[in-house]
Formats: sequence, C-alpha cells, structure tokens
Amino acid sequence: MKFIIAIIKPFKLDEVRDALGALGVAGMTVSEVKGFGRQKGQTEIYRGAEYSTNMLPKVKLEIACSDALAPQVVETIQQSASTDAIGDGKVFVLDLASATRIRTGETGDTAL
Amino acid sequence: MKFIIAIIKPFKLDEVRDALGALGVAGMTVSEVKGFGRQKGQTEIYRGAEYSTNMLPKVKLEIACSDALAPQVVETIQQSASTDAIGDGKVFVLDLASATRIRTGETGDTAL
Amino acid sequence: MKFIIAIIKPFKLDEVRDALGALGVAGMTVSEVKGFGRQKGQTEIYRGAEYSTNMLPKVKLEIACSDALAPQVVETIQQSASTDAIGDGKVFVLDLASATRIRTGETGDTAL
Amino acid sequence: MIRKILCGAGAVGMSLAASTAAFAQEAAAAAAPTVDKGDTAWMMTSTLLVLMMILPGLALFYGGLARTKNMLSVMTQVGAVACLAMLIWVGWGYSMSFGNDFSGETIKQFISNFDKAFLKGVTADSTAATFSEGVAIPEYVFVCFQMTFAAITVALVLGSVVERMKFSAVMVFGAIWLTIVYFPIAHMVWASSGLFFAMGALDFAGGTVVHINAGVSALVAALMLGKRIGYGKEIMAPHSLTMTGIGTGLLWVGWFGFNAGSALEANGSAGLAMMNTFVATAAAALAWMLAEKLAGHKPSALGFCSGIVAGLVAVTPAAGNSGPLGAIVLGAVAAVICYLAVTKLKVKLGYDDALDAFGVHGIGGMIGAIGTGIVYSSALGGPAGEDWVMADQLKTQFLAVITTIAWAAAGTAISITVAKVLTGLRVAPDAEREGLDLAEHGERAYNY
Amino acid sequence: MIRKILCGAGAVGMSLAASTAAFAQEAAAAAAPTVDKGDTAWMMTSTLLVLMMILPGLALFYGGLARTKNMLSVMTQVGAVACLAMLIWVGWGYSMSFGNDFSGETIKQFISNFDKAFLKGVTADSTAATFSEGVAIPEYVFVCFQMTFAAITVALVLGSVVERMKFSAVMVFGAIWLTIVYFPIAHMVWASSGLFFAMGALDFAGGTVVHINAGVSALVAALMLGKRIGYGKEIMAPHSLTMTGIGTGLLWVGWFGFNAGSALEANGSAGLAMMNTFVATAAAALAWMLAEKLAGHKPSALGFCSGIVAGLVAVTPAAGNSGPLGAIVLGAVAAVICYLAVTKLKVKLGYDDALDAFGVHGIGGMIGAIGTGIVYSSALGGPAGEDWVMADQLKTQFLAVITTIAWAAAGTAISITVAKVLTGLRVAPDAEREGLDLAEHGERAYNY
Amino acid sequence: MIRKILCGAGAVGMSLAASTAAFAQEAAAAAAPTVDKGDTAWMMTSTLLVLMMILPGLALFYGGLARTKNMLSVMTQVGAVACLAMLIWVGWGYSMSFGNDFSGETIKQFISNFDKAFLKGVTADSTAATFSEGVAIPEYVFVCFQMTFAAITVALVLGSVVERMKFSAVMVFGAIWLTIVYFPIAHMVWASSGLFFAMGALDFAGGTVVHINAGVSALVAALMLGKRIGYGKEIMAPHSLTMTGIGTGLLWVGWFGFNAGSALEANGSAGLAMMNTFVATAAAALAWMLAEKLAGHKPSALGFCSGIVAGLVAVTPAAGNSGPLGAIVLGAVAAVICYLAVTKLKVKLGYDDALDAFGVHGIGGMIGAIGTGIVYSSALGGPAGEDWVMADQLKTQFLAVITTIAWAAAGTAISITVAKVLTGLRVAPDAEREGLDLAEHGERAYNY
Ligand SMILES: Nc1ncnc2c1ncn2[C@@H]1O[C@H](COP(=O)(O)OP(=O)(O)O)[C@@H](O)[C@H]1O
Ligand SMILES: Nc1ncnc2c1ncn2[C@@H]1O[C@H](COP(=O)(O)OP(=O)(O)O)[C@@H](O)[C@H]1O
Ligand SMILES: Nc1ncnc2c1ncn2[C@@H]1O[C@H](COP(=O)(O)OP(=O)(O)O)[C@@H](O)[C@H]1O
Repeated sequence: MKFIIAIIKPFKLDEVRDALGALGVAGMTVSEVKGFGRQKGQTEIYRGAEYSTNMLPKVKLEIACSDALAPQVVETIQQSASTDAIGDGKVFVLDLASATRIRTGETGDTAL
Repeated sequence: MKFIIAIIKPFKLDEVRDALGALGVAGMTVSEVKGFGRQKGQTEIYRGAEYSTNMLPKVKLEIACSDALAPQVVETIQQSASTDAIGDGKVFVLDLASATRIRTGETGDTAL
Repeated sequence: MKFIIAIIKPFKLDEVRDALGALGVAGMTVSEVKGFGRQKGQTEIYRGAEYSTNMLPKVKLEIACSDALAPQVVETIQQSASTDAIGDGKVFVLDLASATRIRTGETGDTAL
Repeated sequence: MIRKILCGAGAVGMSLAASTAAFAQEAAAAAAPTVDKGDTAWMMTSTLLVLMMILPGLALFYGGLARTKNMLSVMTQVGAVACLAMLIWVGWGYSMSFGNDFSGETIKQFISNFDKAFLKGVTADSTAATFSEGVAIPEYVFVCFQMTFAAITVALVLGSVVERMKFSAVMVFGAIWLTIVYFPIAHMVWASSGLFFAMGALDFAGGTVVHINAGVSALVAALMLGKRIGYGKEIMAPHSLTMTGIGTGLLWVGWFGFNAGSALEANGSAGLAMMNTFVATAAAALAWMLAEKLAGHKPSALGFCSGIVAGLVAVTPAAGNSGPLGAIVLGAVAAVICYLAVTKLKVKLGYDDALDAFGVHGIGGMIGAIGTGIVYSSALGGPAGEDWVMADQLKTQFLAVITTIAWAAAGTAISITVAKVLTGLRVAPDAEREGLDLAEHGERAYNY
Repeated sequence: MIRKILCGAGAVGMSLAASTAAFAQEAAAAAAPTVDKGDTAWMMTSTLLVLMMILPGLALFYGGLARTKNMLSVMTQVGAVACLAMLIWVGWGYSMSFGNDFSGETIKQFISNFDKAFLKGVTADSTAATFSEGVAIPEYVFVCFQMTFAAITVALVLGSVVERMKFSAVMVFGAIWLTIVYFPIAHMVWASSGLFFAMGALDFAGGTVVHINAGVSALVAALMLGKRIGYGKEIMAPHSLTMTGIGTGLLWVGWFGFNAGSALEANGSAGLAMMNTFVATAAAALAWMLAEKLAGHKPSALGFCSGIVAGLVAVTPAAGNSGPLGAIVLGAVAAVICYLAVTKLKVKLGYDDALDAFGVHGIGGMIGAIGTGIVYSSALGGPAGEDWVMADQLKTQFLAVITTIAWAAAGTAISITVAKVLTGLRVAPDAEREGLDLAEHGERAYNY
Repeated sequence: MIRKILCGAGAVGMSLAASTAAFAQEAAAAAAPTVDKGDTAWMMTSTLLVLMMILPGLALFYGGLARTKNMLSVMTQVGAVACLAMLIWVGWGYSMSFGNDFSGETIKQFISNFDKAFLKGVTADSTAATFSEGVAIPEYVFVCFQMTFAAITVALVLGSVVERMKFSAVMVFGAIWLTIVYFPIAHMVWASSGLFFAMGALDFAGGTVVHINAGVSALVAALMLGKRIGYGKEIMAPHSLTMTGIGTGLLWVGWFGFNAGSALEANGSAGLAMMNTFVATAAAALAWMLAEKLAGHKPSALGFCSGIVAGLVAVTPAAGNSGPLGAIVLGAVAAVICYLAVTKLKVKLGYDDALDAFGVHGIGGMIGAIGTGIVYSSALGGPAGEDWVMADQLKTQFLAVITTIAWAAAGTAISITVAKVLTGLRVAPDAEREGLDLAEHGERAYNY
C-alpha cells in the first residue's frame, strides 16, 4: 500500500476530491497548512510593519491506497490540481506498511 | 522504528491518549483534520444554500515508536478509539528511517 | 529521497526556515500541531475547572529532499531549533518513494 | 425608593370622573401628570440599554463560555426566548404584572388581572406614574422598559442548561416559566398591591425578580436536566473569552439601563444609582481577581468578567438604596462569595451549572438582597431615615428572598416537567457530542 | 405621522419678516420655537444609535456572512462609503434633500436647491421643526440624524456586491448614487414639497427611502456585476455567524434610533414606534424560524438573524403608523415572504445577491410599505382617522413603491456604469480567488 | 466654550449664606440652579458612551492589534486599570481635580483640596454647574462623567506597553500615574482656578488632559520598558483586525459621549460638537487611506481604523470650538501626520510603541490642540469673537501642550520607576514568549 501526501491550492480541493471520487478513492484526510516555496506571497503591511512571509495557505491531502491504484491517484491529483501557475504544489508517495480500520479491526487493502 | 498515523473521532482523544500513556508511549503529536470517507456529515443550510460536504472533523495522531511497541500501539488505538460506528477512523503504519531529539541530538529509539 | 518531519517550538520557526534556506532547501510545508511529551504545560483554570493538558502548541515542518541533502537538513534543524530546554521537539526521517510537481508533472529530485 | 403601582393615567381619570364632581376635579388633575421629555428620553435609552444586554450582551457572554460547537445554539436560545418573552409580555405579561388589581384580596397580592391583555387601552397618550408625585412617562415606554426585564430574566436562566437542552424545550419552558414564575414575582415586588411591596422589601432594580429568580430557577433546571456528557472529564474550556469579554462590557454598559433606568426619571436618584453601579462593579471585578490570587491562582480574565457580573448583580437591589462606599463594600463581598460558590460549592455539590447562572446570579442576588438591608442604613451612607430599623428591614428582605426561592424552585420544576413531556427536554447523546449547532440548527458558528 | 419640511427657523423668520408687520410678529413667534432638551437628548442618542448600526453593526452583520478572505474588505467598504456619505451630506446632500425649495414647480418635487450647501447658514442656534407645532430641535442635530440615514443606506446596497467589487469602484459608485438616487428620494418622501409627501404616502422612518431603495439598487448592481467565481459550486458558508449575530443585535438596538428617533421628539409617538419595533421584530425572528421548520429544515441561527432584520425592515415605515398587534402581524408576514425570496426566488432567478440585500431589504421594504397602508387602519389598532380610506392609501403607497423602484434601478444603472468606466468595477479573478483582504487592502483579518 | 469650575451648589449655598443677608439671598438663588432632565438624560447617556469606549471599545481595539497569545492580557489590563481608576476617582481623584480650592495661590492652580475625598458632601440633591448661568446637573452625574475620562485615559497609556508589562506593574503604575499626572492636569485644564484654564487654553473635551497626556506617557513608558522580544524580526501582525474593527466602531460611537457630552447640556453646542465629531472623523479615515495610497501602498482596513481614531483625537479639543469645515480639514491633516508618525517616525526612532498610543493619541492630540487655536477663528467658521487674536491663542495652546508634555513625561518616569521597584515591571522572557494570557492569567483567549 501507499500513503500519498498532496499539497494543493485551497480552491482546487473540490475539483480534486471529485476527480478522486470518480477514480474510486473512498476516503482521505484533509488539513490546512502553510506552504513555503517558489511562489511569492502578498506583502502585508500593518501600520508600516511589512511582512512578506512567502507562507501561503495550502491544503494537504493524505490518502492511503493500494499499490495498484497509487499511480492513477498521483496522476489524477496532478491533473485536477494543476492551474499551470507557480505554487500548484506537490504529490509525495510513501510506502505504507500497514493499515487498520478502527471500527472493525480489518487490516490491509480492505481497511481503506 | 515505526511512524504511526491514526485518524480518530475528536471526542475519543482523551481516552486514546490515556490508553497509550498506560502502554508507555511517552509522546505524540496531534492535529485537527477533516476526514472524508463513508461516514456522512450533517447538511448545513445557510439561507437556502445547502452544503453537505462529508468533511468531518477528526483528530490525527502521529506517534513514532520502536518496532517492538508498534503492534501494541496499533491495537491499543484500535480498541480505545472504537465506538463501533462508521467513521471511527484508521491507523496507518509507516517505516521510520531515523528519529532525532532536537534538544540533545540523540537518535534512534532513545530519541522518542 | 527522504520525507523529513520535524516538530519544533513555534517561535523557532523563522530561525529554522532561514537556516534551511541557507542550505538550499527550496520549499517546505508547515502546520500547527499540538505536542504531547515530557514538557509540562501551563495549568489553565476557568472558574475552578482546572485543565493541565500537557498539549503544547508546536509547529510541524514537512520537507521532501534528496537523499544526499537529508543528513544536513536534519542537522540544521536540530541545531537551529534547539533551545536546550525540554520540549524542543523531534526530527523524523521517512523514505520517500516518489515526488511529483503538480504544475509540470516533473518527478524525482527535480520536483522538489 | 420603592416602585409604586403604575397605570395608564387616562383610564384612571376616566373611571374616577364617573363618581363625583369633586373627585372628578381631583381626577382631572391626577389624569394630567406632567410628562417630562427628559424622563422619556432617558427611559427610552434605558430600555435600549437593557435590550443591548440581551443581544448582543448576554448572547456573547454566555456564548463565549460555551464550546465552539454550541456557540450558535447558545446565541439562538438566548435570542429566541427573549423574542418569545416580548410577545408574551404584550399578550398577557404586562397585564398580569402591572395591570389592574383583582378584586380578591389574596390573589391581588400575587398577580393583577387580565384587563390589559394585548395592551388593551394602552395608547400613545396614556401614561405610567413614576415615583414622584405628578410625574409620569408614556405608558408605551414603561411597557417596553419592563418588557426587556422579562426578556433578559428568562434568558439568564438558560445559562445553566445550555449545551444539552433542546431548542423546542427552551421555548416551551420559557413560555410557562414566564407565566407562572416571572410575572407573579414581578407583581409581588413592584406593584403596590404586591406581597413584597406591601411588606416594604427593598429592591431597586430587580435583584429578587431578576437575579435570585433566574439563579434559583437555573439551579433547579440544571439538576433536573442532568450533567453534560463528559462533564468533569473532558476539557470544557470557554471557546472564546474574547466574546465573553465583549459580552461583559456590553452587560456593564447596559446594566445602567437596568439600574439607573429603574429610577424612572432622569434625576439625582438615577445619578446615585449610576454612581453605585460603577463603583460596586469596579470593586467586585478587582475583588474577584484578588480572591483568585489569595487562593493561590493567577488573577484571570474570566475572573475579571465574573467579578463584573457579580458586582452588577449584587448592586441591583441596592443601586438607589445605598451610598457609594456601601456599594463598594457590597460589590467586593459579593464577588468573593460568588467566587467561592463557583469554584468550591459547585464542585462539592457536583451539579453542572454550565455557565454558572446560579453561582453568580443566584448567590450574588441573595447577597445583594440581604446586603441592601444593611447598606440602606444612613450610618453607612445610605438613604434610610432616622427611624429606620435595620433588623426589621433584614427580616423583610430575608422573607422576600426565601419566598422567591421557593416560588422559583416550584415553578421551574413544573415548567421543566411540562417541557420534558412535550419535547423530551434533552438532545440525544450523539447530538450533544456533535454539538447543538449542527444537530439542532444545521450550521457551524465558524467556517474559517 | 408624516414628516414636515424642516428648516432653520432663523432663516424662515427673516424672510417672512420682510413682508408685513403683522406677518413679522407671527414670524417672530414662529422664529422662536421651543427647543426641549429632552428632545435634543433623545435625537442625539438616536443619531448615535444609527451610527452604531453602521459601525460596528452592519459591518459585522455583512462581514460575518462573507468568507474569511473578504472580511476586512466588507468592513472597510461599509465604513469608508459611510464616511464618504457623511462628507457629501455636509457638502450638498443636506441641501439637496432638506434645503430650500427651487422655484420651479416640478423640480422642487424632486430636490431642493443648493443654498445650504456646505451647511451655509446652519449654526448652533438654528433649529429644525418637528411634527409638533412650535417644537424644534437644534438644526445640527437634525443634520446629523439625517446624515446617518444617508450613510447607512448606501452601505446597505453593498450587501449584494461584496467579495468581488473593487474598493475604488465602491467609492465612485457611492458618490454618484447618493447624489442621483438617495438625495432626491429622501426629498420626495420627507420634504413637504416632495412628490410622495404631497401624495400623502406613509413612511415613518424610511422604508421607501432606505430599504426599498437600497434593496432594489443592490439587485441591479448585483446583476450588472455578475456572479462571484464559484457561486453555486464552492462552499460559501458565512465565515463567522458569531459576528453576524453581534451585528444583528447591534442592528436591532440601533434601529430604535431609526424608528423611535423618527418621531423627532421624546414623546408617546416615539414610545409607540419603540413598542412596534420590539414586537414586529420579535415576531419576525420566530416566524422565520418557523418557516424553516415548516419547510422541513432546522430552525437556524442565521434564520433568526435574518428574521430580525426582515422584521425591522418591514416595521420601519409602519413604526408610528400601526398598533402593536398590527406590527406583530406585519413582522411575521414579512419574515415568511423574505424567507421565500431568499431561499426560493433567488435560486430560481439565479442572481448572486451575496448577502441578500435585495431579498431582505428590498422585499421586506415593499411588504412594509404596502403593509403600512393596511395596519394604519384604526380597525387594526392603527392611528388612522375615521374618514381614512384604505384603498386610497394603498394606491398611494403602491405608487410610491413603484416610483422608488424605477428611480433606484435607473440611478443605480447609471452609477454602476460610471464606476465601471472609471475603475473597472470588478477585481481580477486571481484577486477574487485570493480574497479581497489581501488583494485590495494587503491585510488578513485573522492571524491566529 | 471653556469649562467653569463645578461644585455642589448645596455646599456653596451654605458657606455663602453664613456671610451676609444680602449675599444669602443671592446665594439662595445661586443655590437653586435649574436642573433640566433633558441635560441629565444626555449626560447619563454620555457617561455610558464613554464607558462603552473602554469596555468593550478600547479593550477590543487594542486587543485585536495584539497577538493571540496576549489578547486576554490586553483586555484585562485595560479593564482592571479602568476599575482601579474608578475607585481611586471616588477616593481622591474627584476631590483633587474638581474639589474646593486650596488656599495657597500656587498650589490651587495645580490641584484642589481633599475636602471631597470619598465624595464627602455629594448627595443625590447636590448639583454641578454647567456653562450656562443657572443651569446645573446632578453632581453624581458629573462625578460619573468625569470618572470615565480618568478611567479611559490611564487605559490608553497601556497601548504602548502591552505584551510585556506585568499585570501587577500595570496596577501600581496606574494608581500612581492617576494621582500625580492625571488629576493635576485635569484640574489645570478644567477647574476655573487651574493653570491652563486661567491662561485661556481651549480644550473642549480633553485633547490635552486625555490624549497628549496619554500619548506622551505611553512613549515614556515604552522607552523605559524596552522593546518586545523579537520586535522587528518576528511577525507581529494584529491577531484579529475584526476585533480592532469592532473596537473602532464602538470608539467612534462612544466618543460622542466624550465630545458632545462635554457640552454638559443637550443643546446646540452639543449638536455642533456632534457634527464636528462626525465629519472630522470621516475625513480623517479617508485621508489616512489616501495617504497610504499616495505612499504607494494599498489603502488598508487598519489604516481606516487608525484614521478614525486619529480624527477623533484631533477633533476632541476642537469639537465645540470649530465649524464643520474647519473640523474636516483638522481631521484630514491629523490623519496624514499621524500616518507619517506611525509608519516613518517610529521606525526611524526605533522605539516599540506596540499599539501606537503615542503615534496616534500623542501626535494627534498635539495637532488637535494647536489646530484648535486655528479653526477657532470665525474666518474659518469657528465661534471666535471679533477681537480674538489667533497668534495669542496659539501661544497659549502651545504653552499648554508643552507643559502637559513635560508634566506627563516626568510623572510617568516616576510612576514606572516605582512600579519597577515594587513589581519588577516586565515579565520574564519565557513568559513573554509563551504569551501573557497563559503566563499571567492562566487562560487562553480561544479554544476553538
Ligand atoms: N521540498 C518540499 N517539501 C515539502 N513541501 C514542499 C516542498 N517544496 C514545496 N513544497 C510545498 O509545495 C508548495 C508549492 O511549491 P512552490 O515551490 O511554491 O511551487 P511549485 O509547486 O509550482 O514548484 C509549497 O507551498 C509547499 O507547501
Ligand atoms: N484512504 C484513506 N486515506 C486516508 N484517510 C482515510 C482514508 N479513508 C478514510 N480515511 C479517514 O478515516 C476517516 C473515517 O473513514 P470512514 O470511511 O468515514 O469510516 P471507517 O473508518 O469507519 O471506515 C475519514 O474521515 C478519513 O479521515
Ligand atoms: N513518540 C513521539 N511521536 C511523535 N511525536 C513526538 C513523540 N514524542 C514527542 N513528540 C513530539 O515532540 C514534542 C517534544 O517532546 P518532549 O518529550 O516534550 O520534549 P523533548 O523533545 O525535549 O524530548 C512533543 O510535544 C511532541 O509534539
């Protein structure tokens, strides 16, 4: 199994989720994060104090899926999250040693 | 070492933490996330605009532990977080290549 | 490639980011988390109800980097985030199977 | 400074005019009391100040103390029950509290009759008497002013039962409770034929009617409802003390409508009530923080807010019945005792008065009611005359307090029982866990 | 209770004194109307209440309904356009609305002349007449009171166009719209030479001038601006119903400045307006929640807030023109119809009135204006005389409504067009997506 | 419109009555000035408006600008020091500022004596004179009104020292500062025997006493306290501009209590002060945003809020001493200069005035004080008489400003030093980093 972590632009969340749903991805976990990278942020000024943090709001998706499905998941995210503009984000894939569904105790692919 | 990621229902946090404490787990990192899965969310309506996002508030635990302790940690979480209702969440286990304690620079199991 | 997860004290964020920038780390993803460990939290009292949760605000960094850079990243974080006080946090290193830049579809080290 | 019975002077004039010519002349004089526009302006302002205490004041004060998932539920319950109270007030509340006397000697001590139901006979020209001979205010203004008292009192009760009581149950409870508890007690205290009024009980702005009444009812309701799930185990820290802070500020500002407004005129007595409402409150806020410090804790923001409210509650019956120094002492004492009630007593007795409606309003109200019988003394700077006897006054105050407690407790028990039969009273455990915002109202307070 | 033309009594005295000696004496009497300090106190209080409706009231009500990323933009647009309105009011608004008559018979029905531009001739001693013979208030107070009406009305319009309209466009639009829409309509309704005034249209506190006007303008502006990106697809839930709740409370409290203040005196008529503003609103809040329930949904906090505003809007023209029971019915009916407008009509017609300025103020204003022609009837407890004919009144009300709609729509179309030419009107899609707080103001509302 | 010395008319009557019969008669007349209920209503309303400026107004304005971790600390410091000020005011403040004259010719220019300590001799019947011959208000009302001025001024000072000053230090500082700085300056400006009063300095509502005083004291305190850890390096963005926005709105609304209330009557002069307080502020808000634009930045929400406050500060001494157009110019000029002070001067000089108490209140207050000497001119629409000489007035204004600056700076240095000795002044670095909410009060503002 794979554990896929994707960082995307917040307003793309719905699109990505729909695309993954169409692919048969049943679940995912979403969190709000701040991203730091090439994309430059707006400068904020408060009474003369200037902050240009380059920390931009992003959304992180975490998706556990079977090895078989993983390449498609990555591709689907890459395509549906893209705006062709800097700061679109990344998809990272890690190996997942095991997965357990808390409710039933099932493990492996069926737990996802 | 293992890196265990668990998604649980928010009101189960205290119970799980106590159970893990009893097991000897010394530390963990907790974050608020939104979960998307089989469990259906409440429909929200604001002046006729209906939203049923199926994004439910969950809590994510991240626990690094020794290989030996990992199975017990998974089992303890699975048992203490369960309500036998849909949406109880998942436990994922990843391999952890290394761990370092920032304060001391210690690495490996002693860093946890 | 490696996927590095670091838990640090919030007020150290700027220092760590600057140090990593100097090292050539181009990007990272940051989130607010609560840490549970040896460090004891302040007791909060609200009209007689005492809460000492030991859940302390921390910042989590996630950094994907090449295998070559990984040791330096870990060391840099360890040094710049340290205050020699309990609760300074941890650095975890996981293996990263693949990385994709959403904008371009590039993969591997060049995607970082 | 005890309130006289108030009635539409027009109506009075007319009925009297029918009897004799001599009387008619007197009545004509009586029928045309002076309405000073300064008084009217002040009483309209005071009325709005009390409204501001409810919305946004109390809604924020209570809402901030609740957990995020119940914020809207608290605000909506407070607001909706206040709206209901306004409609009921117009319907029969005003008539039951300040209408014409029943002919029965006993019953007229407890309620007035229904002649003024749906504000029958009230017009833009009818007036209500004040404490000064021949000075009146427009009756509509008096109706509005008193209406806001009814509205805030029933909303105060909810402080103990939030985060678990059904919205429908709140509405049913509110309607019954106002009718069988609030209106009678308001009549007893403020109508000249009322029981406590006749006894000579001192209650400038409603310490008995509003605070003891609400506090005791809150306690009974909390006991009947049971504790919140997770009480004592889970963290139930206030979700936004910032909101509680805003609420506190608005409560303080608004309370002057309550206290200085209860003079019914823009005069020196109102000025005295204002003075006392400032200093008693300031003293109470600092005293609560000091008590925390002495108990070995940090002086807290919530302590500051709680002290403010405790001081306001305590000075309510005393506002025009005390000198400033007496008020300062009264406020400080009330704060310390309420602090103990909230932090020690509640823990010991183990009831779940979620937002401490009893601990602050109930206890603070009792201290205030009894304390008023002390600070009234001219020796302490109060306005009592030469021949006033403190022991007698204290007996009266005590009696009024006890009666109020008994009446409120019994009436609340009935109201909650009816609400339980009709609505089930409490939300399902899952709904409680998820939060009443989503479960009862289908919304979230925050979507950041 | 229709407002007469108001003018600096000094000026009047002088011009009249020139004609004949007999007149001069009369004029001298007229030139020294009584200024009651109670009235002055109440009118200053009312003025501040209306200011509080704008800031923080409306800014929070609207801001809470917006998304986090546009919170500051909403607050700033509301505040800045209100400031602009104040300066323009002093510049030419007061003169155009309440100045001296033009000599042209037609034009004087629509605006007054520019003699009082920049408040020429207004001093601390000049006065403005009230509805009672010989009773006046300081003219500065009247200028301030009316100024706040202009300021809130233009701010209300923005409700439909937030989250996408440029700040610069808002300012340009505001300046033109006030001049060609608001000032003329205010003159038509409230000046004795005004068109609607002459027709005998009833509008106690500005239902036509403020609410129909703002609501219709908002609709036209929203149509011309187009929908927000993602409308109907993305989640656009209110970012903080807590803020909307605070705003609602402050709007209610402040609205009494509007409604009871429109009596211009601290008297029984103000008391009646106050009474109605309480009960119509309370009824509307509960009616909206009931409508939700009957439609198969949960009674919501936002429903409660929306009901409050709908009730306030509807009772505005009726405040002193109805009895309390009529007001209750009016409020309840308005709430139900606004509920339908906001949840069904808007969806069907598909326009993006972001914060429902049209659905609540426009529709509610119309119900109120027409309804006032009904509840005015003495049969329903209203203050109409014996020989009043409902059908005639309704015709008049209807005509005033239609004219206002047409005028507001045309004027808004012009104002928006000019704003578009000068500023581009709408922010770039990227800026809209990122949020106007960062894009237009370079700040975030929250840095937790 | 300079304030006369005010005193309990009863007391005056009595002491005079002792001398001669002729005098006694005069005194009897003087002893019974008219108390108009309209004035009383307005002054009570004004008093509450100023309270609302403190809580929740200033607490939110300042709190929103602080970081999340210090929100409660800011609110509690503001609130608690205001409470302390109220108690001290009753204790000796009122007597020192508005009590009876010392017999010493020099000392009586600086403070009055302690005869009225603990409000000795003040009763519900005693009165305080206004500016109009024979018109008075209840003395309690005057005591309350002035009390709120003392309370807000000391709270304003805290703006520069938040996020690092100990709560205990704040309380010690407050008590001393009020006694040695505020009470004397209030006496100098407002008592007829006071230094500035005798000089003929114009200060309608306290520009010198409140704003220059607080601003300069804030600067000195900030310098003595040192910078916050991380200042200039870490992000210290306001945690909630929404809260700052609410605070701004409440400050504006409340400020009318300050400015129009300082007329002490509900009359045309109050109306003028109201007018000016509207337009100067509106102009300042827009001017600040314009200055940002011209400096190449985006017009910001915080700029809007800052402009509002700068305008209010500047118009304070000028409120009844200017025409509306003069006020507009004054507001706009003050906003631009304060903008430069806050964004350029502060950066250049490098002090850490956390919330810009000096940059806005200090600088704005000076512009206002000097500017009042200009806009007073009848040529600019002000109320000055024919024989008024601007140069003389400016010299007087300047002298008053300089003296205030010197007095405030010296007094603050003393007060801060004492606070340092007694409490240590500043929290430990760890506590500062963790935030004063947890470290000093044991709470968090938000538990979402
Ligand atoms: N090395 C990295 N490790 C973890 N997250 C990263 C890394 N680089 C970038 N990111 C995340 O991806 C986001 C987008 O990166 P950025 O460099 O701005 O643009 P792009 O993805 O188009 O190259 C960042 O905001 C950050 O959240
Ligand atoms: N494939 C997945 N990857 C990551 N997280 C998941 C995945 N599936 C479910 N989750 C998380 O687990 C939570 C519970 O899943 P759900 O399908 O609702 O119920 P259950 O765990 O009982 O099967 C989700 O809300 C989500 O946070
Ligand atoms: N086993 C663990 N797994 C995941 N996170 C941990 C673990 N132990 C500690 N942490 C994180 O590291 C933080 C610091 O740990 P703590 O034990 O308090 O101090 P130290 O790092 O100095 O040993 C914790 O607050 C928590 O966020």
